[in-house]
Amino acid sequence: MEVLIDIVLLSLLVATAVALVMVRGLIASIMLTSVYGLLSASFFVTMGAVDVAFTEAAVGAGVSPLLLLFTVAVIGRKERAPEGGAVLVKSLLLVVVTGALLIVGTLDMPPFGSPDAPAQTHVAPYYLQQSGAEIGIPNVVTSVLASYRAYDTLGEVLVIFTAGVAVILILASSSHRGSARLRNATVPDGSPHTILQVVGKILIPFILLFAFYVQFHGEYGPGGGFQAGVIFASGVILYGLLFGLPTVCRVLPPPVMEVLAALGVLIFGLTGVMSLLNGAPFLDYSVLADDPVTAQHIGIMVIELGVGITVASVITAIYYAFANQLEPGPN
Amino acid sequence: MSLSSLVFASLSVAPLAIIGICLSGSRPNLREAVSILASAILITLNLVLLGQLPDGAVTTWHSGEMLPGLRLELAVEPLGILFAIIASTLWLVTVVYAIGYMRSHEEQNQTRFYAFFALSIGCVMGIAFAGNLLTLFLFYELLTLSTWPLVVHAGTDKARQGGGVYLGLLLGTSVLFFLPAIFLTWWTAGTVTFTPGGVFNADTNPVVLSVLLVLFVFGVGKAAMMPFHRWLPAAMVAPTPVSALLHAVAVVKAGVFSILKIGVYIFGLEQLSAAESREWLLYLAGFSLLAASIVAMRQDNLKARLAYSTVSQLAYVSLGVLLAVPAGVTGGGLQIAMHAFGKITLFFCAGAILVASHKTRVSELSGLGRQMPFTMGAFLLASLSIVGLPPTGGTWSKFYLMLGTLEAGALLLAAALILSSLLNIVYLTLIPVRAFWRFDGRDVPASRADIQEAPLACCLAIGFTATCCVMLFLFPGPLLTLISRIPGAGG
Amino acid sequence: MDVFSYFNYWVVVVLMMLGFFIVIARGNLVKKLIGLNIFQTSVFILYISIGNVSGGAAPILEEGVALYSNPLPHVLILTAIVVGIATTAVGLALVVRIHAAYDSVEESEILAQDEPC
Amino acid sequence: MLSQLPVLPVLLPLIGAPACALLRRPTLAWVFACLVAVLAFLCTVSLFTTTWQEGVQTYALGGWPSPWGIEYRIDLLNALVLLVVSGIGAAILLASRASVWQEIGETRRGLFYVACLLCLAGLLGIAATGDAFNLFVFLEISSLSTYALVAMGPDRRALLAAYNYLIMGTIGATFILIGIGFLYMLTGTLSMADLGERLPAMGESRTAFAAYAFIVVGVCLKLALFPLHLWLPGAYTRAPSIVTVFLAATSTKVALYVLIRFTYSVFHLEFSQLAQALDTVFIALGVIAVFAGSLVAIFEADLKRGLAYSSVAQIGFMVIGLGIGTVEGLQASLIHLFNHALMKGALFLALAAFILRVGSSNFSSLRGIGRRMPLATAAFVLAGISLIGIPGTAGFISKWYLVLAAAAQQQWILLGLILAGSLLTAVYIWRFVETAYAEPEGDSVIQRNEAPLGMLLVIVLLALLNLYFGFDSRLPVETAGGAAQALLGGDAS
Repeated sequence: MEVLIDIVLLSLLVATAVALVMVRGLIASIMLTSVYGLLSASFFVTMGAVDVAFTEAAVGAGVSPLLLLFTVAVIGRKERAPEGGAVLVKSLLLVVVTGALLIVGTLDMPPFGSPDAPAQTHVAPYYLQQSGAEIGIPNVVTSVLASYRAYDTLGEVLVIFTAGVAVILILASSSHRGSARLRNATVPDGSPHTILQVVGKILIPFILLFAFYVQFHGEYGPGGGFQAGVIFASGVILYGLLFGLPTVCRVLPPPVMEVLAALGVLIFGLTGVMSLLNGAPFLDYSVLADDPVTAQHIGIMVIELGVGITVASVITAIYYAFANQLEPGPN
Repeated sequence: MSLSSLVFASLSVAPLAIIGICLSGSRPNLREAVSILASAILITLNLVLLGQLPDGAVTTWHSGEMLPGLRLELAVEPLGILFAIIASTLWLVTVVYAIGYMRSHEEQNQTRFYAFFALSIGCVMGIAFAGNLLTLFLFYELLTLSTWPLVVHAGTDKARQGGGVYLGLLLGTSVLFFLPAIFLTWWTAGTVTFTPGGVFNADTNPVVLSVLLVLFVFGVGKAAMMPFHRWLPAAMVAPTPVSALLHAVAVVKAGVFSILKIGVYIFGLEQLSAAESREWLLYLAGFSLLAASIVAMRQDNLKARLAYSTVSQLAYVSLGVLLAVPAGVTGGGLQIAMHAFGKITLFFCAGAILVASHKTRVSELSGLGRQMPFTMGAFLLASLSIVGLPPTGGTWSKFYLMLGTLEAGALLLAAALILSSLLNIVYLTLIPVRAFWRFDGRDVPASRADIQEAPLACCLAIGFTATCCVMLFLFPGPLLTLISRIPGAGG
Repeated sequence: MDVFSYFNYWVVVVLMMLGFFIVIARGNLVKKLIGLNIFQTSVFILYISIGNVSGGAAPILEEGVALYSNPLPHVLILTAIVVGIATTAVGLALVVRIHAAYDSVEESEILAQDEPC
Repeated sequence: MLSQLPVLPVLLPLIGAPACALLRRPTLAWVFACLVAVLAFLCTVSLFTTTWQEGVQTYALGGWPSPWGIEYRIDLLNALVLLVVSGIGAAILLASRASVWQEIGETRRGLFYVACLLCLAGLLGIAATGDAFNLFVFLEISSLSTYALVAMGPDRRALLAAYNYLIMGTIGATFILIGIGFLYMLTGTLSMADLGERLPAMGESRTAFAAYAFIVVGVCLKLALFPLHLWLPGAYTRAPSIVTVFLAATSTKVALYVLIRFTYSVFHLEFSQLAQALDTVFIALGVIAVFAGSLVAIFEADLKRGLAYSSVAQIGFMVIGLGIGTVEGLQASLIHLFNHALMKGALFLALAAFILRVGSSNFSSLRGIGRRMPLATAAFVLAGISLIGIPGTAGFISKWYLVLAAAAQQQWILLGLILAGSLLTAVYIWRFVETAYAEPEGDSVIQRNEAPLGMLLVIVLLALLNLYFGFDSRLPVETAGGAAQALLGGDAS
């Protein structure tokens, strides 16, 4: 049964990818991307990777198509016919060679799904067996993410922070006129989407509430700071789409988002520095409380909070930056 | 003063002079006085060094190791002192000459000119006192770089083009041949320090020695061995005092000096004669000196003719070293000195003619002897020295070189030397002869009344060097004594 | 199961190469980013496949469950997804600015406007 | 605090970047960024001396030992690269003010410095970490910030250059990710030290080969090794001047480090049968890079672009050293890594000063720059001479060891090619000298207008360091020797 689902999902994935290669026009491409994200999220579920599936659904089928749509709204949806001739031949050749190398590489691999593969026997068992005692939370993914490999996660938060800085740097017009306009703008009267606005007003509180649930339930089930941040941000974005950019900017002004983004990283980083100041290695939570397991709990809670804050505010800030392009300023 | 502080003092004269020159840039008289004072001090220092000259090569200073077995080294030995004294003396003379030349020619950027001039001399001192190949190489390259602004002094496109060839060939040969040669020497012998009798073991592979010799001879591009001689004529775009510096004092002498030093202190005469490539390099040198003479005959531009004459005369030195016999080395050493005084006189004359009459072509010089008898007289003396006829110093160098070829049993080369001297007479000595005694019977041009002798400073310089040519014939004793102390040259 | 043991990886390779192909063969700057997205997502699928254990449960500790899938690739891919979206965001921001500067997002049209940069 | 030393150089800019984002005033951001970078440099110096005296320093992040947690494992190689990156990074930030104030709009300056710190943190993180996946994460931090920094260039072509770099860079990073995935599949571990132990035990495996191939291609994209260099000239030319200095002096160095680390510490290629073939490939690509890069540089009309191609060529030299495959070769490669950072740092920084004063890096507008900015020009020439490899400069030491390594393997043709490549360097450096000291066009009188003091000091300092390390080369030579010995000799000393 599992094999069957597997085959079906993989076939669908291939079909989507092939369609992406064939299709012309950006809107269609974006929709297919979104489908691809959803399908891969489903595939991750069948593979037992629920946390990843959650994230992929939020990002691959949510944020990423959204950003693409914003871009297309600015630049238009047309796509020229693909290049033929030499470019095509060269690309095909490169792809075939790379693919062949990959196939050759797979030949000496341990079989798919084998429990005896080195990946399953070397480091991972330690996490599965010890994390219960050492960290004391059921979700092993969260244990690894937030404690064993917390430094990677700090890097991840920094990547997101960097993306925020980069997008603002790239999109900010040379003066701050854009965001000043945002702050001073008034709510537009009489929006045409009354039904959507009403439904939205009902939905948004639940979305935000769900975000908090995901944030703090991450230790027990799938979820965590990153997913929570994405969900929170999508609530904000929904609000912005329905009621206009100026409204949402008055609630959550862009400069505040920038400060929050930095603060989230700092919360994470300074937690690590706390350990450092107490003579323990960076990000060693054991100094946070007397009982090591409690200390792990506190540490994970705090850094997940940092992750959530940064992710939510960076995604919101990126949304602002893109949406700002949609309504060209006086210059 | 101790030996090492003397060497340091000698090396630091030029940099100090540059500072002085730059500071006094706005006051020409003071600036030139600084130059003259500096050169006078340098001569004195070098003469004191000569007085204290120890036997063999004595290392006076060395740095920490830059690379295993490689460091900067300074040393005092007879050949270096000889070179240093010649260079510093001619610096003084050239500065005096340049005062007259540059002022009456109204050249631009004179401060830059004098500063780089001093810098070049500083590099020459470095070459003269280099204690190993690496130090030699460093100053050698610095010399190339510091003379480049002098070559392109005029700033015209033609000057830049000439400067490009100049730099390209000199840097190219040194990076492609000289540097690998140093590397190979270090690789084979484990040291690059100048050692009397050479650095190689008796059982060194002769093939390696052959390769090394070829690399060195071509790598020292400043020695202008054909086919890497083109930079010399190209550098003729420079003002005349610079040409004098390039062709008599600094650059070309640095080249043949390096060859001589490498032959004596890196190979040693024994190993040198073991290298098989020596044979055909000898003939290349022979060819070089003949071919350059023939090319020189065809040049109408006076400076170009002198340039090719230099190519030819430099080959004499290379030939002397490559003979690998004591008389050859003695002849080579003498040739460095004699040619320096002879050729600088010729260039001074060429400059004087340019300043006084604005003539640059040989064919225009007929009859000029009546307007500029002093200059032309000096020209005659100097050309005799180049040819190697009494009563000039050139006689001695040619004599020893001839002796060397006979000692080595290379009769063909002896014939080449004689032939070349004959050619010299045709293309050099005939110039002043025609200037004094015209053969074509036409009348002297009408503008002759405008032409007078060159400025006093120029004439002073010309007079001094021409006199030296004669004095060196009459009193070669001290020079010979000094040269005989070079290992391998001793009788 | 034997045939299937590599089939999964091969399909992933095909997916990756389809994405890679879009990146290098297409001239539309947005399409390239979409291709990059597909390429990266396919690599995620590879990682998750590595972590798969036949019959393993999601790695959330429960009483009575002995076989879990490998949590480590999941952690890595969580990070990699973030990296992917970050890259996409920066890339799209650049595309928006390029469009403002050149009034086109087609590589060939843009290159025709400038001497090569 | 001494036990925390390995993590501090990375941590300072890492935490410093978000803190810097909180500072609203650009001047303050600049001062803060400089402070952080200098502190990081001081920590690196201390870390370097500790490593030098006491050997490998390990540091378990989060208190979890490798392979379960992420570990920093600083040996001489790491320490050397960290020293170069943080030193040059600090110097450049200190010198950056005038140039940044001219080229970057007022509202962007603050975030510009945040991005600089992020880039620095990313590069240092790559150079310090002992975990393959952690390396990927930090690679992305540095890459993303670099894309943004390149896009800040004054010309619209900067945007395109940044986009191209983003596409190529991301393909490279994804290739590395694939490689790491394969490695994990084979061994079940991500720690590089652990990988190094478990991989050889696997024997020759096609998966390992594919993993290596993908990592090498990915890293070479970042390294801009010919023929994967296409993004580099555009990015270097169009980026703001300061960013170019930063990239040229640090980014490719780190990429080279990654290549060396994976080749020798993870895959232990020296024991593999493939080694011979790969060495040949590296040497061939390196030689082509040297000649192709130099030839293009010779004919470029724009000095900045010329120097960018020169970087392609110099990377070629480093890869040749790697390809020779002996301790000497590797040592030469590392020495050149060190020296080249100094040379290109000085060259591009001096160029930034020219652009600041003249407004263009075109040869035609640089005529007479030697009289306008005598000190900066002199420093440029000095660094250029070092780039050629004239004795007495740091460049000579690099070339010397490279030639030595080639000679020890009896590769005489290669030796000749290396020398010929150096000669090509001389040609394009000389072109600049000629232009710089030529008379300016027309009769325009040249005003003396030297670079701002802070910038000038750093330029002159870097140029003088080129001279210093030409005479006292113990630091790079002995460190590189020790690192190469440890990598190839097998025993971690």
